Amino acid sequence: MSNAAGFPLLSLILFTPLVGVVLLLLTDRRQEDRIRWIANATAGAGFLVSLPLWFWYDTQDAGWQFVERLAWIPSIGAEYFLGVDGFSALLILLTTLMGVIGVLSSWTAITVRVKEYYVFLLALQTGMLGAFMALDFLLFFLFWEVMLVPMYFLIGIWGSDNRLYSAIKFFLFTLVGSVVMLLGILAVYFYNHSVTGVYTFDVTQFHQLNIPDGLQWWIFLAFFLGFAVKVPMFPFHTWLPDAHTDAPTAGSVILAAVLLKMGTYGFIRFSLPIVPEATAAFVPLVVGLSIIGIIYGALVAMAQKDWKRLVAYSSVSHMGMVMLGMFALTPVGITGSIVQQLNHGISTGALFLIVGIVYERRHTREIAEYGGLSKVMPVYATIFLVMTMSSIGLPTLNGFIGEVLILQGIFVVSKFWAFVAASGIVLGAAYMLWLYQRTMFGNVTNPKNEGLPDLSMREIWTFVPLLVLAVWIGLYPKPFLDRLETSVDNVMARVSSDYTPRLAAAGAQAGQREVPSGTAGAQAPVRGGTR
Amino acid sequence: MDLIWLIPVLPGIGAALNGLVGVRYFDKRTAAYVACGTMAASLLLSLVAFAQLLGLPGDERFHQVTVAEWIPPIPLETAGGIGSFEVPWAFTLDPLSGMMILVVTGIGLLIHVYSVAYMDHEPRPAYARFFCYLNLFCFFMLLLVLGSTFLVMFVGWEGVGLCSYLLIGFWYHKQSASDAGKKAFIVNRIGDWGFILGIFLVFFTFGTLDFHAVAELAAEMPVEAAGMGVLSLICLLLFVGAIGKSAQIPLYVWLPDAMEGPTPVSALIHAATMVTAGVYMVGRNAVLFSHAPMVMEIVAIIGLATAIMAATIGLVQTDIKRVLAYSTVSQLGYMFLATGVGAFAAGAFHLMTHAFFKALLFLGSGSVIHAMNEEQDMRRMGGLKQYMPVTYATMGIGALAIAGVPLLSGFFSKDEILYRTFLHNRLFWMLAVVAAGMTAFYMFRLIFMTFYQEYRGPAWEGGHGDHGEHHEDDGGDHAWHGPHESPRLMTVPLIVLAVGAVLAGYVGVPAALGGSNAIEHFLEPSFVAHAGEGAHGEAAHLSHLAELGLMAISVLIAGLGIFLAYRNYIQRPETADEWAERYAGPHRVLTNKYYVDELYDATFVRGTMVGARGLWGFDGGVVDGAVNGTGWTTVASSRISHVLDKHVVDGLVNLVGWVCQEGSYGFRRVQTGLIQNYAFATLVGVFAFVTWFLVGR
Amino acid sequence: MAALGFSPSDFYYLLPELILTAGALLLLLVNVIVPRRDDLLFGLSMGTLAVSTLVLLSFAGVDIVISRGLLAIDGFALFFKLIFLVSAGLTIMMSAPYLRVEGVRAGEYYFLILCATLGMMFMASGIDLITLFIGLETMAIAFYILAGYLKPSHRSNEAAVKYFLLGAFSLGILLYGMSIVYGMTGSTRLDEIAVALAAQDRSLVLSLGMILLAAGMGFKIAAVPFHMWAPDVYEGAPTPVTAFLSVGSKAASFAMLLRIFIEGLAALTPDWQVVFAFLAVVTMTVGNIAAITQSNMKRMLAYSSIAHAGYVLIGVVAATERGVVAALVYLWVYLFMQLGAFTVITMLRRRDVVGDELKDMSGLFARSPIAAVAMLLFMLSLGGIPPTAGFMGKVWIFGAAIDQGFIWLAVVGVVNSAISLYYYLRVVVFMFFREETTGSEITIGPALATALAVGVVGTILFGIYPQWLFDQAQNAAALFGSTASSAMLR
Amino acid sequence: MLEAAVFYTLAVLILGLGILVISARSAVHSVLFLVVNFLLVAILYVTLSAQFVAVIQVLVYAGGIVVLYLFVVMLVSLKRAPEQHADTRRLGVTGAVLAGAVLLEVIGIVVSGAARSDAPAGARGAGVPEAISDPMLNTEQIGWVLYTEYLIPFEVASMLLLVAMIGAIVLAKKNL
Amino acid sequence: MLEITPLHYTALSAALFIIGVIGVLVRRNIIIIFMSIELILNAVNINLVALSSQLQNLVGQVFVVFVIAVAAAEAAVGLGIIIAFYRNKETVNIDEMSLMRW
Repeated sequence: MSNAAGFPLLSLILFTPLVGVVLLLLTDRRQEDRIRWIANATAGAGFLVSLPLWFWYDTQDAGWQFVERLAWIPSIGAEYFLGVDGFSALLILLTTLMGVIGVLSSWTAITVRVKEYYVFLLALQTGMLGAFMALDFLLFFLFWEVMLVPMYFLIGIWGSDNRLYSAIKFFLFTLVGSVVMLLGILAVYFYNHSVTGVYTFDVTQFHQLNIPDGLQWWIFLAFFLGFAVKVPMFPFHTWLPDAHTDAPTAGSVILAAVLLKMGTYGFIRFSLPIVPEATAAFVPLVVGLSIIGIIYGALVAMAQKDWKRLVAYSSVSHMGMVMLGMFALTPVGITGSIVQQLNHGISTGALFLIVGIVYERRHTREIAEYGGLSKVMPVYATIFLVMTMSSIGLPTLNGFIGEVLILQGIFVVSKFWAFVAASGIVLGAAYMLWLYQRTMFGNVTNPKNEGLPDLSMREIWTFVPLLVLAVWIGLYPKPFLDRLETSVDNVMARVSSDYTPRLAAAGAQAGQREVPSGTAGAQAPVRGGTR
Repeated sequence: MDLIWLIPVLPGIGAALNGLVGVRYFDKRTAAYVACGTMAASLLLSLVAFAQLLGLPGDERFHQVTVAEWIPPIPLETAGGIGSFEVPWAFTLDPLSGMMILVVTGIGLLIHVYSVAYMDHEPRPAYARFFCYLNLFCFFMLLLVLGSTFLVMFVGWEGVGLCSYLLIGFWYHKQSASDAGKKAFIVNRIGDWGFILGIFLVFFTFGTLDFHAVAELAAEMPVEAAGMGVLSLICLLLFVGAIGKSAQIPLYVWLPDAMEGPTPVSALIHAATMVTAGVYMVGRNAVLFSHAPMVMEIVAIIGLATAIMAATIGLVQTDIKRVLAYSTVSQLGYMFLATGVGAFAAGAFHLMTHAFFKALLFLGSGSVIHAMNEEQDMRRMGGLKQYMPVTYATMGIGALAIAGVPLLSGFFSKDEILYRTFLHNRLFWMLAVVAAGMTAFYMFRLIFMTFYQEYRGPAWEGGHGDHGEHHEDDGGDHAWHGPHESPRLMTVPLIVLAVGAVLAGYVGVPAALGGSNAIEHFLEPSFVAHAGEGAHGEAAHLSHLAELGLMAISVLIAGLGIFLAYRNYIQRPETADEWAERYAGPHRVLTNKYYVDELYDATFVRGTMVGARGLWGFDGGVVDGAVNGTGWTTVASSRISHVLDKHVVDGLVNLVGWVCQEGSYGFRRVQTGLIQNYAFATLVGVFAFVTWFLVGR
Repeated sequence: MAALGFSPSDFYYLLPELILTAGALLLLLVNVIVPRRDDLLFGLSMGTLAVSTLVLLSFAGVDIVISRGLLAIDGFALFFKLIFLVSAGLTIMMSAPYLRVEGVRAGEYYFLILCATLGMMFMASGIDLITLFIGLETMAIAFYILAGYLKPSHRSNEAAVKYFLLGAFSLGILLYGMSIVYGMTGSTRLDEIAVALAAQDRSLVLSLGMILLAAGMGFKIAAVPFHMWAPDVYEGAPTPVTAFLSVGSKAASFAMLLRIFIEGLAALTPDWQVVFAFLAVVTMTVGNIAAITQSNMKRMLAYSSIAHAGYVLIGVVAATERGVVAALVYLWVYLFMQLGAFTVITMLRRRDVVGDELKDMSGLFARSPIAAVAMLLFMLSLGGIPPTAGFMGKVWIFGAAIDQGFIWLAVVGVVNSAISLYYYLRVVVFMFFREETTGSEITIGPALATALAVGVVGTILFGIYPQWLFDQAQNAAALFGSTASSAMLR
Repeated sequence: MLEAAVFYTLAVLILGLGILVISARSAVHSVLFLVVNFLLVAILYVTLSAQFVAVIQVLVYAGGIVVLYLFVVMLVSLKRAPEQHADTRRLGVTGAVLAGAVLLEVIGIVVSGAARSDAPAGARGAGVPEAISDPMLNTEQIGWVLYTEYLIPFEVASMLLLVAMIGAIVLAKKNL
Repeated sequence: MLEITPLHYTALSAALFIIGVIGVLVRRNIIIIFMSIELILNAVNINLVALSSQLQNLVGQVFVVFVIAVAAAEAAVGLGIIIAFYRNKETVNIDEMSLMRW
């Protein structure tokens, strides 16, 4: 554990948005432009200060980095304990980037209660960042719950038609999951005390526990409920379409890009390493639900008439894919799962921005209201196309890397699962292309669409980072994958006792890595190999 | 040769330029120059690389270049222990890919040039967009061809699918065009599903994705003659991918529809290059396939069946491009037949010759369509010979080539296939010969209906014919002055291709005709694991005389086909209709393409949509409803809860929700405001506890 | 002097109570001598509370038994007395403007508040059934009067009648239970009771006594099914009184309950654990579910307060030091959030608006952003959302339950806290999402502002940095728990 | 024997009067029955050698509280019969039945408890003076206990009474 | 039967207690309900005195003194409340006291 920065970098990242909140609170609510500038500047600053996480991150250090540790509530052993590994560093970067994009995309979309809007948006940012940084379980939970409130307001105040319903549904759904998760946290906490005699919420300590099987099951289920609702996994997903549909654009973007990652982050950070045996035991359940989610989400998406709802259901499908890779419990699968989380953030985030742009112009999300937009908004159509392709996993774009790794990861575990899951890709192409066709192609049949202006420069800039990332990850994902190496290895070392982390392996047999492991396959002729 | 990675990248740069800048700022000339320039540079590089390859000794013609890491190594369990999942951006130049890059860049360049004129009437942004897509396609196609691992090939594989989608739907305002694009993409995806699973299985089995390494490893495994082993499974899955991409039964349905795209696109993508990717891929994995004889058999059968089925459909089509499309499907079937019987080189040879004459035919048809003001129905053409002699001549050459008329390229490659098929299975051979006859028939039917007979097309200003028709097509925004020969930029590529269609066959003159079958020997190293190792299945041989006999038979059959076409469409044009009446049933089946589209629509498409709608209803009604019911949310929206009441029966959660809501009102109802009832409640509590302790303890 | 039953040091340790008494009496005098000087009375009562608090704080760390074993001056008592004094102070702060609007006299009102506080303090200190009972009645009688203080108001009258009748009825039950315990042990002192009980077998008679005691205390803490007075009384009583009732009275009753059951009836722990576990479950569930359809703020908060009693009961059920700490922590944070919420409701009471209906909260954010944001905080805290104090309270409560293996109880608890969010958020919906407004402008006077500030600071401070609170609660429970656990070990 | 006779007589009278109190039509009658009841209870105390409590019972209850009741009954000059309006949701009869059930349970418990160990095994509180049957001594003893041991509660009780006094004034006075 | 044990007193007390409870539950005149509560308190007192006598322990009687004091206080306050209520509503019928409910 170390802090390469030498100063509390994570705290700086964490509290930059709060500084913006304070500044906004001090600003007169009528000076809307000034408010917008402040919010944008804060979000931009937030992104800039998070950049060192990319450049200063040491891929050769398997421990936690940029660690900060202060006493918080000594009497129950809770600490202000922040630190990142490659996984959380990437998610933090994604969060700060999405923060910028979300704030920027709201410039003209939000015209009422501007001040409060940005206050909530920035507060949400802090909550999300904190959850990704916290290495103290209680602190994590605190941030986890803190996120709910701003999001609730974002949906509830600035949302569309059915916003109150969606907002409360979002809130309660997540809450039910997370309070049960809290019980799981407490159970780990007390178990740790009974073993070590120390009261602590230190996650790194929990990562070393060997909890007895029966208790593991319960803890896993408690965690599962909390995280699965957030992901959302198949039977717990119904809040998502509503929340997405009714949230304002930036809300949807952040919800899809970052908030959903909380669930998967939780699984990888907590469920897998803390209760590895239970995780292994529940693989069939989780994988089953994931596969159902993939197919089900895709099929339901296909039936949608509402553009945003369609994208929302595609989220269900994609997140099923993420879960599938994770519960392959193979390094490739988990790596793919993490990459796919980033990808989902990028592509689905962009898709929501895309919907938001026409929604802002036309105030309807009915797919049938559109058609032939390629003609009036060519730039828009192009970006949409790229993001559609990214979403359906076209090679050279980001989605492909994730899907391939996930499917390869699950394939070595079970051919059947991979067969079924891969068919989700076909369906994914079907609903996305159909959507694209219905909205972009054909002639402009609706006279209201004739005068739609193409993207403004500001709007283009909200997409540029996402496009760059999509291509970057698609063509050269190595920097990302390198950063994930130790994270994945640490998790793998927990879930599989005979796993040798790459860093250690490289150290042991320096330079002998070129030996193609394939030769092993040749020596032992393979028979089907289904496990 | 180390610069081969530039071969795909150059068109990629062209695409990027045209796409990012061109659509907004380039005028037509610049866009065209950028596109053609990059293609030309790419062709040049290919030629140099190919020359260098030729300069190497026969068994060293293998060169691999790794540009960068793509997916860095990640440990992963494989059948043989912990492997390392690792994919570099690596490119391989060997005889097979060398031949392919020449075909792709060569024909690609010609088609680019042709398009400069053909697409001239498009508005400026669309023009740049078109060239962007076309360049992008070449980029992906070259990636596919050069990629030295399965995944890199898959990148190109999917990429060409995307470009195909974009180009088919280029005129996106046409519903049919965008439908066709979507159909192509999705059907291809089904194939890709198999392909990617095959790739996973390859990795799982061999621990690597490198073609060369896989081939070497596979070569050491026993041939799975007896049953379906893992190699067979791999091959089967890979072949599913090939079926999708190369439009074989049952996934061929997208290709005829793909003719909605601009004609140069049909020529480049749906005739010369992309659709042959499946054949190429099977050839790439020749070692794998040759270890899975059962799958080979399947490949052969599917290829043959496709060849016949498509040929039969081609007999009655009236859309000029659709005839060519079915012809393409049929020819692709031939190629698979070749690979299926183990004649990988023959398949690749036919692939190359086919690229020439089919591109030629498509471009020629494009020229005709251009001349006819976007008319594609052959029944509205006729007698065009006099208006456009160059097109007529070049297309004629193409038709002769495809029909297998001796001394043209098609003859050599097709006969090689037929010969090898004969060696493998005589029944296959007979059927293949019949298909060849049908090919000859419908190709000449096309030529005759288009260029001979009377002019049946629409009238033009000041011209003859008075049955003017209203045209929906807005392509003719300028006045049409009747059929005319196409501009130089279009005819030159036609001529070049015609020359190619004549000469391309001479690289593979069979021994029976005194040749050395150079192409086969050149390609052979690509189909075996270790250079220098003899090819498989060379045991059976026929004498040169027998081989010549077979050639004669196939030439005769082709001649018969041409003759029938001549009789039906030149001598007695009415025969065609008579036949159609006499065999009304089969004719209807054929014109409706065996109703396969309808079948798919009714089963898969509709089934999926019904399923999807059903699930949505389920989602909204039950899963969602179940949750809504949980009281808290219900109250928020009483209307929804009202609807919900109907769903109460559905599930326990729902019931809980209802109980919860009613519970709230229930508890309130207990709160009567009457003090004595409150005291009563207290008493109830006491009574309950006392009884509990009395009874239970 | 010991023979007399008291010593001067006894009076020293009773100084906070004495000051309170003296202040109350002085208040009566001043009320008569200088009439209509509400500000003076306000200052006097606040001063009394402040001095009493200061003196009380000087007893930190003291752990002795005085008055021949009737009163314990220990950390536990100190902790609760602080709760009472702070809540009394906040109540008086919100009362001042409220009384002005209602147009009723303040003198006797403040006197009664101080006397109720006095009673509570004896409930926290008493370790003898008679003392506890007298303290309880002092508090209760003061509250009976306070509930009916708005004499022209039908609702206030009715609240008083209901509270009084049911209170007296439950007092009978409680006393009957006490008499049985006395009969079985021959003593009213909790330590002696514990010793006597430890020496004898469990019998049904004892169980009966225990049940009656539980029922009597259940009434005071408003546990289902002894809760039914609460919604009506909370709704009818003057808002500040309701606030005080829901915080002070509840905390005092819990103090007494903890004393009696954990200290006195330690030998019966398994028996009353099941009783309280059952009570906790039904209390939480009924409280929360009934609250979701309420349209009156005070009534809703009454049900919510019932539910909160259920949460605290989980801590009681755990019956360990951790459980007691949890209960203490919870009651302490509950003080801030509940009083804060009532401060906002008090704020809404204006000449032309009663202000306690849910719809009166409409558009509060537009009218008074500070009040609305504060209310948001209180609602979230009541619902247990971090980073508010309510979350920390819940962590302790559920932690205590899990620690003792009452996982099912914890599950019921968390599910309930999720349900509760539904109606808390309903308030938020009205405040933030609705536009229409009712009544005249809202003005926040200094007293209300202070009360609000204390509530907000408490809610946030103990949510973000609760270390101080946890230390105090642990001290309190440790001193207390030492006697309890020794008795529990038997 | 005599003790038993006295007890049973008193018990029957006390219970009977109790029933009359709760069943009398008129409030005034109820109050009168209550007085008699209180007096009988005082006699019961005497038989239990609790003379001081008996005296208090007479003074405070019969002398003070009941008079107060009577006073209020008179004050509340009823314009209509008080029990005319009856709410149908009231569970009066059910309540009575339930109360009877509780009574049976309680008596059952007490009897069974007595059967097992014929008297509650009470331990006398340490330092608590024994009750002495001499009436004068009883008073003195109680006084001693009240003013030494229970001094603080006694003081608190005085505050309680003050509160009640103030409260009664606040509530009953017309315009305060 | 003939030997009078504390059990007898306890039974008497219980019976009186329940009579009071029934009174509380069935009567509609608030004043009579109050009187029923007095019966309950008396029942408690009987119990305490009997136990005190049986235990030879004066605390029970001291307890009774306090209970009587509290009863007096309650009576004063309770009747005050009734008067205040009566002023407003002109009734002492408990069933007309359900303004606040649900």
